[in-house]
Amino acid sequence: MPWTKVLVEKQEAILDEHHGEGQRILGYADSIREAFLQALDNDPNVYIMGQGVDDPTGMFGTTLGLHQQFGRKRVFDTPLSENALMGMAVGSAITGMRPIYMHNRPDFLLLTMDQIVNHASKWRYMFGGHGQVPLVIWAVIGRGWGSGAQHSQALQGFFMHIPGLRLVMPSTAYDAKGLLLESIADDNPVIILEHRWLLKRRGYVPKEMYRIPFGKGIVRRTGSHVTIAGVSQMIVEAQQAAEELAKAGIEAEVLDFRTLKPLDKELLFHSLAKTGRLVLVDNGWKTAGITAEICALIVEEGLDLLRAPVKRVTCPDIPTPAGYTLEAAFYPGQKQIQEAVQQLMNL
Amino acid sequence: MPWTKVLVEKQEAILDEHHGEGQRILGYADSIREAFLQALDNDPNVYIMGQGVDDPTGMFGTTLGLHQQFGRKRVFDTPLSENALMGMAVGSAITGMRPIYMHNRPDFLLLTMDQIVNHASKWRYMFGGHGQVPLVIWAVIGRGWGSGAQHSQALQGFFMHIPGLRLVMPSTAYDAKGLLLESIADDNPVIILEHRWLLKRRGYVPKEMYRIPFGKGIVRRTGSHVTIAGVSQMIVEAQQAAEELAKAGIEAEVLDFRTLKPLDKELLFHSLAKTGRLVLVDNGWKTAGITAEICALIVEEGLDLLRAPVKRVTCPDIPTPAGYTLEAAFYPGQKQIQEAVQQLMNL
Amino acid sequence: MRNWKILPQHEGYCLENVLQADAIEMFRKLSLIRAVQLKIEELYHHDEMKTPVHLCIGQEAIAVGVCQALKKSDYVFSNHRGHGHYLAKGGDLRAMIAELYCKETGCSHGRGGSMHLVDVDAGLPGSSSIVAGGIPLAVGAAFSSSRKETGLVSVAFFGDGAADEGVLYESINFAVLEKLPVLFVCENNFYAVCSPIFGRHAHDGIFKRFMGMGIPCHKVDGTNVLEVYKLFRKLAADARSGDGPAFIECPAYRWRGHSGAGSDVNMGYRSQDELDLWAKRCPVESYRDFLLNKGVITVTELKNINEKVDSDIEAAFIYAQKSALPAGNDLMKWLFSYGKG
Amino acid sequence: MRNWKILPQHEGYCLENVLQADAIEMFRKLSLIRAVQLKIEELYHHDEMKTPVHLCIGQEAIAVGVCQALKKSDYVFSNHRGHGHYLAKGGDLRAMIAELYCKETGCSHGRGGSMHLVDVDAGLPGSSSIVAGGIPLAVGAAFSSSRKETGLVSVAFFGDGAADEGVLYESINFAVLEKLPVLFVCENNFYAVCSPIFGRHAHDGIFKRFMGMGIPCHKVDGTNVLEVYKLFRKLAADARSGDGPAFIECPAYRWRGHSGAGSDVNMGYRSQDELDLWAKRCPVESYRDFLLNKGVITVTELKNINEKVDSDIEAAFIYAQKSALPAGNDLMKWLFSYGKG
Ligand SMILES: Cc1ncc(C[n+]2csc(CCOP(=O)(O)OP(=O)(O)O)c2C)c(N)n1
Ligand SMILES: Cc1ncc(C[n+]2csc(CCOP(=O)(O)OP(=O)(O)O)c2C)c(N)n1
Ligand SMILES: [Mg+2]
Ligand SMILES: [Mg+2]
Repeated sequence: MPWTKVLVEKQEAILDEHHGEGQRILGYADSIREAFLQALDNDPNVYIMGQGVDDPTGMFGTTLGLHQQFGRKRVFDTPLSENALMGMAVGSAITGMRPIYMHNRPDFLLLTMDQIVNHASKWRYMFGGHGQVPLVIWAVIGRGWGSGAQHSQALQGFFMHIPGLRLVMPSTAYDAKGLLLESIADDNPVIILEHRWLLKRRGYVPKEMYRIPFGKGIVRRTGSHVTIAGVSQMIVEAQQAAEELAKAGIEAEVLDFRTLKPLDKELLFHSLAKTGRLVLVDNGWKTAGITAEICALIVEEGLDLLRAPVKRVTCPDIPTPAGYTLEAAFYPGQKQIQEAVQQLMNL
Repeated sequence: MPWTKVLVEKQEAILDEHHGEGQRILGYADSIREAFLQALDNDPNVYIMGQGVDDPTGMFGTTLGLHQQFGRKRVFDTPLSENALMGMAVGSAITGMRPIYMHNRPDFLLLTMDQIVNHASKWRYMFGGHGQVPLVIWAVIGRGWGSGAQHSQALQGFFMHIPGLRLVMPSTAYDAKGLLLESIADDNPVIILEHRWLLKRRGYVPKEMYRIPFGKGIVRRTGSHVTIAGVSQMIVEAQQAAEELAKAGIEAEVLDFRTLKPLDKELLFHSLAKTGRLVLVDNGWKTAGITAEICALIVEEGLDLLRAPVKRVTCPDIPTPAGYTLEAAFYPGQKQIQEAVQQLMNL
Repeated sequence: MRNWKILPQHEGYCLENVLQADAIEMFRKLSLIRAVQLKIEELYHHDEMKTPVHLCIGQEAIAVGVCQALKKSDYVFSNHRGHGHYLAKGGDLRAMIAELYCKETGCSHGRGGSMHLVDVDAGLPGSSSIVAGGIPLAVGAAFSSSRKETGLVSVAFFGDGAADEGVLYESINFAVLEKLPVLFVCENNFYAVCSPIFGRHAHDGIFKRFMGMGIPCHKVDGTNVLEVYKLFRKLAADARSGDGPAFIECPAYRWRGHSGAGSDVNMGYRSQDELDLWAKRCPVESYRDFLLNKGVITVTELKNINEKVDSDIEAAFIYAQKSALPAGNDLMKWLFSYGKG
Repeated sequence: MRNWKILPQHEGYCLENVLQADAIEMFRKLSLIRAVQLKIEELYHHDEMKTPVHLCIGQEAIAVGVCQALKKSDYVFSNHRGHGHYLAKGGDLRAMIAELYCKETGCSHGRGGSMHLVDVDAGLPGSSSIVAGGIPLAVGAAFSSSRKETGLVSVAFFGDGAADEGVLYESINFAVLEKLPVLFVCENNFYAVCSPIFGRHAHDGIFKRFMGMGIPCHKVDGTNVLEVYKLFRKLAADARSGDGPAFIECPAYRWRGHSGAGSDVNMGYRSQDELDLWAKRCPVESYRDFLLNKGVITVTELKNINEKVDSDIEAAFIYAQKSALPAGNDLMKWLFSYGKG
């Protein structure tokens, strides 16, 4: 098997802890697939496209068999023409369709920035409300797949800067479905960045369609000494770090923003009011990324809440190296989060 | 004349205040042109390309006549193929040339993100130091040219996020030349964002070639009550605000970072140690932009220096509107800076 | 001009198979577009239209001929030089002028300015000022048409400059692959700002470039409204019936500067001779003379049309000038759409 | 395969005007590339090469034929499927294998992995794993050659998938315009990952697409190393002498899965029959048999070549396996270059 798959397959399938007795447990990839299936079923204007959505691996399993069930008019493979196809998706959205354009790496979205930034994100505003762009852009980031700098970019910091976009990064199977259905229902361009390692997660996922509203974060773990906040796979790392820290008597509160645009500022301030200490976690680059913005919100509006400097646990400002010893140094995780918390507690 | 030129022509030609007796005064656009001319003269590998560099307006005057003087092999117009030409520039840089690729709006750089981000910024790293990309990307932002959302984007926040790039935003004629020569001499990809309104500025510019090192900001005005920090045309606004504030007894220190990547953190902390108050200014979008990063640096490393919340005076998170009444509300300037400072002083 | 033959042979006008009503309507639109632009030009130096304008004087026959072949609900995606497309497709005149004055009553409520004309009801979903940016959008509208089986045709208008952009190549490939009802209309005016096409392409014939991609490629004199109309009537019908896309190069000349009012021949990048050559081939006047000569229209009818055009324009400018400006504190309006699908 | 004739007629090998030394050297390289890849495949499941690999088994003759026509200092820009290009151009074998093991001794010091092979001294300035990303870079190298008058030729290797990307169209246009010495080599293996070309292009013949752009377009059997070599010898000479670029489609087949080791026929997106058809046309074995039959090479010489190849490979793997890993705290090295020009 190509190395890109090896580490992922070795990941344990984490079971989402928040499920109750008798509730349905579903895999993360399956929960996405179920959302797609229901959305396709529910609205004839929804369609899915992307390089490989109809192939035997079905976009990490999230689109498996959908092209057979709904036909290639609604679920189809594309040429490698990312920019034109992004524009085509936007044009179809403007004229009443609800496209979902999938990419197996966010890096390829860099070919489509003209259509995302110059067109999709601005369209409605530019025409004074005439028109809307109900478009979902979906891409997968990973870690440890040894593919190097051009196949590993976590570009949330980039997209967070652009007005007119929604930016969604789920961390549980439950959220993956609920946020995806919200994204498909939303009349604006939404970027969903999934994490390859989460796709193996499992958890409680209701069968029916449900939506999680944008801008509503969630407390994954309560604690009073320090807040750890972020999105996506870093939440898993944060939760694991919190469990370890608890053994040392440090109770960390773990916040999952779920969406970065809009961002649940209130949740953060509420937690900070209690803990006064903050570790921000992100698997994107540090400088001018998502953690930077959260810091800025605090110095603007929540400075009094801080009892100590903020720590940022992110990827360093460097392209992703291919080699695994370097990857190990590049990607932040549980260990780095624990260290950051401990440093904070010693201040 | 097209509206894009009207407001600019109405700007007063600000004379840079830091010039001494008998020193040579040069216009900002001329100082860029002089740097180009000297660089072309100095190194046969330097070349300039871009849509319109050889046209009668000569890229706002910065390239006037250069194609005649150096021939079209070295200064040439291009097809509208931004992505391929960015790649072509990168490829030529890898193989020993020193390209300067000019754009009259940064918006068009969005077509080239694949080559800038996936290639130029990563090339050297990706090959473990084999190869380098001495490339200068030059583009002009403006304000008040009524061109709307796709011709007005100040994308420094975007570029600041990308490891492997230099990001330069001068504010004086002196700096424009010195930083441009440094950029051309640097062996890495450099993005220079000029501001249309500064191109009319005048100031002391030495005739000989000189370089201003990256990462060295400068104090444009000393003051002890509050620090106003930023780059480019916002420095002019900040200086004007500072003069007005002085009349009310508020002495603002104005910091010009000159380059955002690298960023002169020391200068900022040094000033903050004195003033304890900070207003960050930027003509880009607020969220996850350059001001966000500066805030983050402070909560990480300079929290104790802050005596009050930080204020960010930036463009709001919205595409640029075309209408002038809306533009007036969109672009921050002297007035908003003054207000922000006054609010801070009242805290 | 070097060795490029940029001025096509004029085939002469021929009304065969053209309804009189259509012939006259096309004249009305040519007159309207020309007159609107002359009026803009007349007033532009007042600096009250605080947005760049890109006049299409000399190119009107392309927009008019193409749009006459379309239904109202067919889609047209325009570009920075969009006045002609907008008016030819039936866009609201007052809303357009108000947009040039950046007023709240403008078609984009003063948010878009001259390069972002829109009139959804007239089949104008919007215009992009990124060169070639609108091309894939038009493909997307054709995709909607194809999937929803509405039978609508989608048109992308773009310049020779857009033919330099790779997104055109990608868009054509996808349109051919999916047999989408989209017409790629390249208005070749031989310049992108001041850059002549012979400095951007190694050889003549934009339409020849895509012949190897499985798309029918045509070239039609963009100063001859009837030839344009007849070709597009056929192509639109073909596209509507499932034959897929077509590419059409329409040479014509931009009489004015790239942006703003007035001639720019003094800039030196093109010659007065070249301009004069084309000016003799005025798409509006030559067609008017033809209609009069053929007796398709009488002098009185002509006068009536022009008077109506003039008074409509007058009214539109007054409307625009009198309209309110957008309020600064409405700045943040319309970023997102809040209806949930 | 639908109706597409993807398997070209084999013209038969012909040595006319080919030096014996070249003929043998090409065989050596074919053997080397094939054997290296088989070795990678053999060891890949150990999960010690922790980077994806994209094998070019079945396509070796393209890289070998092209590179045999080049000088050492000519430029080759490769892509994700780059083993063949790298070795054919004379890239260092040990550094390549070490890179697959992500070692500090790797050609990219373990930073790049399998998709970013580099050997500047061998005329390999680097490879992009963005589909079509390396194409404009190759144009840029040709630009350097042209401006510096070094007479060097630049080659872009890319797949049929890259022919979907607009940057190819833009790159060709600029290369033609500036008459740059660049050869666009499209290795058409009919698939991009699992997507067949007939699902991405409406019709056959990638090389036909660019005929309208003023670039000479060719198609040559990518399994026939001598035909490839002879064509490129001519094209490289033409480019060197200022005739400008050329586009060449080289059909060949990828025998293995898109990525990783082994066949992927079990995935179902292509058939065993199709694979078998091509496997009969092995670019290495058929050429070996030809050389033996013609007496160009003796059995002993052949054995010597293969033994040398095998021992070089053995040594390279041992070298790679024994080499040190990059140290985690060297992570930030090599972001910037600090020599000032
Ligand atoms: C991608 C992009 N590059 C550059 C520009 C700047 N620009 C605006 S209009 C124009 C010329 C376009 O020429 P053409 O497509 O021939 O249209 P014309 O103006 O001749 O009608 C240019 C270069 C732009 N808007 N978009
Ligand atoms: C711009 C871009 N889109 C998608 C990908 C993902 N991807 C990697 S290789 C590949 C297939 C490329 O096919 P082709 O160019 O025919 O080369 P082959 O693998 O067949 O040699 C794809 C889609 C990519 N690397 N870059
Ligand atoms: Mg033009
Ligand atoms: Mg292929």
